[in-house]
Amino acid sequence: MNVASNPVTSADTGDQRILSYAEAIREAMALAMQADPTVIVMGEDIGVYGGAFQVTLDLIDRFGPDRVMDTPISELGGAGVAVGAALTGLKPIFEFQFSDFAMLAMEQIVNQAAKLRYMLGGEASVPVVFRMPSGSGTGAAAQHSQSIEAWFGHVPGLKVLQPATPEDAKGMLLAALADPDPVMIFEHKLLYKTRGHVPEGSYLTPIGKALVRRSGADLTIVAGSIMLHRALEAAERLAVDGIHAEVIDLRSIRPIDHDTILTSVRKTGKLLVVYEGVKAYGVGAEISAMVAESDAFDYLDAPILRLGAADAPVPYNPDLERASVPQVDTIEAAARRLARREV
Amino acid sequence: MNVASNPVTSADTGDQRILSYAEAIREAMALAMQADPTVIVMGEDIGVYGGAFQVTLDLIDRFGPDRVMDTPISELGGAGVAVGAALTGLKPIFEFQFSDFAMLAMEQIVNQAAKLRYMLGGEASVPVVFRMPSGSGTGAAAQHSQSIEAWFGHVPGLKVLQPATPEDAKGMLLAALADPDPVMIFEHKLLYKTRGHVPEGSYLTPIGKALVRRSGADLTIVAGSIMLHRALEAAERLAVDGIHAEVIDLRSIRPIDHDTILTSVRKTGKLLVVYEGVKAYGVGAEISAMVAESDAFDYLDAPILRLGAADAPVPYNPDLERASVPQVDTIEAAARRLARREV
Amino acid sequence: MADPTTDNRPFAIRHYAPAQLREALKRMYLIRRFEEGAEDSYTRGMIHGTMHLSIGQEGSAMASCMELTDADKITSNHRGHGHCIAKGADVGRMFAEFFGKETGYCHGRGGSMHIADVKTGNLGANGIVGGGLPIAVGAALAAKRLGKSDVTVCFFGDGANNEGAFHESLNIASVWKLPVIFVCENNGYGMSTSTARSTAVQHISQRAAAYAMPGVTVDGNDFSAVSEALHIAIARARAGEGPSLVENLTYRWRGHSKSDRNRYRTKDEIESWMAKDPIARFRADLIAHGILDDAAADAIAAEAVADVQKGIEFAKASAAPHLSEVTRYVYAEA
Amino acid sequence: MADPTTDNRPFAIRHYAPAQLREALKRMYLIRRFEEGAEDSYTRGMIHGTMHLSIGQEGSAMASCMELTDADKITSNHRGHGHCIAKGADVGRMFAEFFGKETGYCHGRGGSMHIADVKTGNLGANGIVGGGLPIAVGAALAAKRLGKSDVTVCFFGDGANNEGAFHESLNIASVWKLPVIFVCENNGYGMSTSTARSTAVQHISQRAAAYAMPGVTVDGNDFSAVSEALHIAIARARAGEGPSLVENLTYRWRGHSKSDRNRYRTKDEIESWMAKDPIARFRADLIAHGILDDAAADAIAAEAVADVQKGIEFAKASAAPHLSEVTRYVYAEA
Ligand SMILES: Cc1ncc(C[n+]2csc(CCOP(=O)(O)OP(=O)(O)O)c2C)c(N)n1
Ligand SMILES: Cc1ncc(C[n+]2csc(CCOP(=O)(O)OP(=O)(O)O)c2C)c(N)n1
Ligand SMILES: [Mg+2]
Ligand SMILES: [Mg+2]
Repeated sequence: MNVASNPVTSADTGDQRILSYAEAIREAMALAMQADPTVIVMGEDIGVYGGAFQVTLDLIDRFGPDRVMDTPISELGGAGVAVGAALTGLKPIFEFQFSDFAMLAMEQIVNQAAKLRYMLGGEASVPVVFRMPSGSGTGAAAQHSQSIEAWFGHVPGLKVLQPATPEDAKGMLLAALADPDPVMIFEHKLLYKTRGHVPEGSYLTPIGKALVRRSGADLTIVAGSIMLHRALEAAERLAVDGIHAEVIDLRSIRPIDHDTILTSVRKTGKLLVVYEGVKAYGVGAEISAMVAESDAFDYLDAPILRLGAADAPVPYNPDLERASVPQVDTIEAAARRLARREV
Repeated sequence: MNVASNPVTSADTGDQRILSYAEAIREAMALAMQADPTVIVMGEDIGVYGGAFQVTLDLIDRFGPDRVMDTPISELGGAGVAVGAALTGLKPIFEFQFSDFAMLAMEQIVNQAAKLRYMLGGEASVPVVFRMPSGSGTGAAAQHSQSIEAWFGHVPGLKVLQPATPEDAKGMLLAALADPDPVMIFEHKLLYKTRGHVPEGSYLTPIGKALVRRSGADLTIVAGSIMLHRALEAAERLAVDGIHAEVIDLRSIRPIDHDTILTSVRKTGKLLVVYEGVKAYGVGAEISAMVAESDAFDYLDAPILRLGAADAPVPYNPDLERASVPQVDTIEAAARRLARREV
Repeated sequence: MADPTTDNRPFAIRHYAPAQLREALKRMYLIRRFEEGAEDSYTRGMIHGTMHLSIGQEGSAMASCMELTDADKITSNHRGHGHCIAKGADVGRMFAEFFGKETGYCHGRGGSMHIADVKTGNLGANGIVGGGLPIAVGAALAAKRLGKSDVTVCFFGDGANNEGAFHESLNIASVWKLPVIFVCENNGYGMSTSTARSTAVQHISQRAAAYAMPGVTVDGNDFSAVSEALHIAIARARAGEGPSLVENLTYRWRGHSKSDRNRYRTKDEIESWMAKDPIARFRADLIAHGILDDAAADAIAAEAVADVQKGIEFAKASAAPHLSEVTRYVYAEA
Repeated sequence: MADPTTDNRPFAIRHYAPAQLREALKRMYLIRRFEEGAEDSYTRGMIHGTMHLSIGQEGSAMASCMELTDADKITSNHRGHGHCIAKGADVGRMFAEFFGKETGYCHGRGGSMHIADVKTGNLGANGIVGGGLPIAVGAALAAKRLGKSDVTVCFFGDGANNEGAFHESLNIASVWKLPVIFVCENNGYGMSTSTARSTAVQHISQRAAAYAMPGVTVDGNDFSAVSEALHIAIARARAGEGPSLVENLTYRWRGHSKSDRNRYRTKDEIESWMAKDPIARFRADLIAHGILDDAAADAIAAEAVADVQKGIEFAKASAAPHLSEVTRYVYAEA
């Protein structure tokens, strides 16, 4: 695979259309709503307010309040309404204002949406999309900064995605809408304003496919969402010292793209997994365990390293907050130790 | 460590006092309530009904309805009341009728109980105990059979335990009550009627300590709760063929006892983790990853195997249900392959 | 339909055609015999897990479904066999489900607690108390957005009325004026906990005012009273005027589930309610109003017995799912 | 306390000693000046994250806390600065918290959204809408079980009243007759969503009937009206008669949070409410009833300015947490 073919950022030049991550998501919603009258958007303050992160800005003007519905502050009820509507002919895109608030709706997401097809023996389908603004770095402290995607990776019946670029943010949302099963998309709040090339029109980013964003032979770094960008920056720095990291954009937490990861690890013999959630029982645990139980185990030249969040709620103080999740420096240092087998 | 010192079952002889797992838990509650007037028990139908699994049977007669409180069917409210009471001087033991229903209370468990001490900078304490009847095997299908303990392993601020024996069931509950922080205890429904030696009086099973239940040099099996018993039975069968498995009772999901597990893996060079939750992103992922990133990595002679539940909700049909989680046969087969390095 | 101003007969007798009433009686017998058959099969070890029988509550289930077509939806709860049959399900496929067979409504994956029949509009029982409420509101939203006049009837128990899901669902349905009818089957207990101990108000219907919707309490064992309450609520929903809450007072004769020891209620109480059997009452009403005679009623009752017998045979003869298909139906097949 | 039957003055004037009333005015100024100071510090980059200012709602916070001792508890919400100061917190430690300092009430871990002062009975603001309601009920349960006469005042917004937690909490509190007062600060909006669009009833207090508790709606900018409503509710709670719901109608002058563009309301509306400033009104009332004169009121206002200035200095001079202590306070220290 080729680095150039998988850019994460684009210059504002020529034929390349540059949008922000938030704009790309909005464009996906608008395209889907134009093409399919059963698509509706629901959530708290997604109408005139435009959503807490302005992602749904102007959709209400374009599609009206019958299709862009402000819900009361009722996450369990709202998500359940989306589930029921999906079960009976609509395709709701449900925005949790912050992914943290999905904790109020675990019942409907996990006991209902994820299981209904199975419990009904395949006789029903729940094509709902949950949008999950996620992550730390905004000074919003412990209840507004979590990265809980690993929980949903543990739930059969769900698909769980994590776009790192505007292009993927759009393509994944369209793919999620095309999917007959419930899909959760973890969007990183700090990425909403990041910009990049976004193709025109409708296209689907394949669900369950990771992507080699940078190739290298010395070690493999698997990272998704904002951690991809930090990992790429760390890889850039390492390259100066002749350490060549292969950086894989995880993209899909459920299902995981075993092949892309294992192929890389067989080549490099070293694996570092970087994720923003709490380290213990996080996304990286599954990636590590998946590799450790595979035939790629025999290619491993070093322990599998994980970098995740500190074992604490996200703190308010900005320096503590920064220290609590992986940053370019810590990724660089870990990768360096791993490359030199100092672990 | 010695096998004989860590028995999981006991004959009904002599000075050994034999209780069921449910009786042991009840005894712990009664002892705590006698010793400490601030201990209360709350939950749905835990009064005259005695709890869905009869664990709280007769407590209401002994301690009255002011201390053994039937809640309305309001998991979020009920759990939150327990949190608030714990914050202000009581020590509530809150029973979720099935651990599945805790999904309705994730907000109070994860956003409040687990984080309050931290968010308040150490100025508050939430000594609440959540009892979580858990697991499959009862024909109760997808919404009454889950094993979601891995989720809580991902949450700093919580402690998460999993007793496999009546002795531990009592000792862990007493330890949880003595702990100033929130503790969740995952009790397996199929274990409630299992019997074993239970010491008299009050004693604390240390939180965060795994236990070698059987020693062996050929491979390490880490398993908790009911899977411990299946693993021990598998080990028994393997021993007939000269394969000696060391079987570790995990006991504590958060914190994990790194030392006991790593010491064993350094000795055996092979690790199989067995758990009832869905395989992906489950408890075994963390154990595997923890070993793979440690110095024990260099002692590994084979991939780290995991046996967890099938990637499906728990099915109703009893044969499917059995097939969906690890059984003695599947554990035996996996251990055999691992011991022979056929993986 | 007769003129209600001059016709003094009960609503149901006036309002429904004799054939419909006879069919309703048939289905009420079918529910009773089905559940007795399930109980018996459970005792014989042909059903595993647990079950929540609605014996004694058949009037509420059947009368609530009188005016629903297959396009109308219901959501049901753990005590859902009656709703399923009332909505039109086949008892053979229900038994097959209870026996864990591939021919069952849920292909053996769901069992009693998830019994559903999507084709007749039953979106499913639910193992989670209150789980069906927001789903019902969602179904009503879909009907409204898709420009259909379908309604959704949402069944739940008195215990469920203390779940947050109840509150959020009724509020959303009211604010958005959705065509959903909330039917609370108040049988006096949520498991062992009486409504007096669990619920701050005496009647669940008193809570309707908190959602600015009509709320009414009726004798849930009085077929006519229930069908009339539903008739009004459904008409309101179809007219786009929004949701209603109907509370049917009834009683379950059996324990909460297979493991109940009935420590929380008296034998006297149970017997007093058994004397108010909704099936016997409906049958007597039909006979009194000349809809059928004793012999015809017996024939209907016998049909139900035969249907149940046939259903059990069908279920027994059906194949179980393949063990290799544990993960089938988790996701859509490609 | 004067005899209410002969004394025509407003409740608060009759009921509280002049010193208490002056202290209340002081604290209301303190809230206003504190929030303005926080706003200013935010603009200067000394506070990060977001903040929810209660400017315009000071009357509700202060009047609701008039009869509470440090042993009584409050739970607060995201718009919680006013509650914290009204309950007796020190603005220096609050600023220190907002600046992320180790001397802050939460040692820099919590920030605005989790501001708390356990010593004065404030169990904390809450980032989760509705998160504090069950906790308040739990605190009331603890007081009752421990045989104390302490009450808990639970602050929340109109938006929170549509959360399931509201329903479950009010029901449990009522069934168990717990000493808790639910104070809904209805400022007309949950973020951008008006109560008319979110809530099926006009007044949140109408929902009290669904929990068989008294419910009352008062002008939340009328200090006396609020304190009287709370006086009644607290007396009821202390007497063991159970919970009450009090709805204070008020308005937030600022946007919902730092990122609000006010697209959902008009300038006129905002200005009409600014004309109803609860502080100016209370001050005028105190002067009218001879509790103080203009000069004394100005002196009080100046004190508040000075306190805020001193608070900011204290916070600035305080040390930040050590980076190595990210995981400190997660668990109790051994
Ligand atoms: C969320 C949740 N909590 C608790 C239970 C356990 N449970 C199953 S049915 C039931 C009682 C429900 O009472 P009610 O709603 O009145 O229905 P009924 O059984 O009386 O028909 C309980 C507590 C559950 N299944 N789901
Ligand atoms: C569970 C949850 N849902 C949504 C939010 C986002 N949010 C924070 S405050 C708020 C509005 C709350 O409105 P209200 O309760 O009326 O309080 P107000 O802000 O008006 O004081 C919202 C939607 C949240 N913090 N928690
Ligand atoms: Mg009931
Ligand atoms: Mg508000």
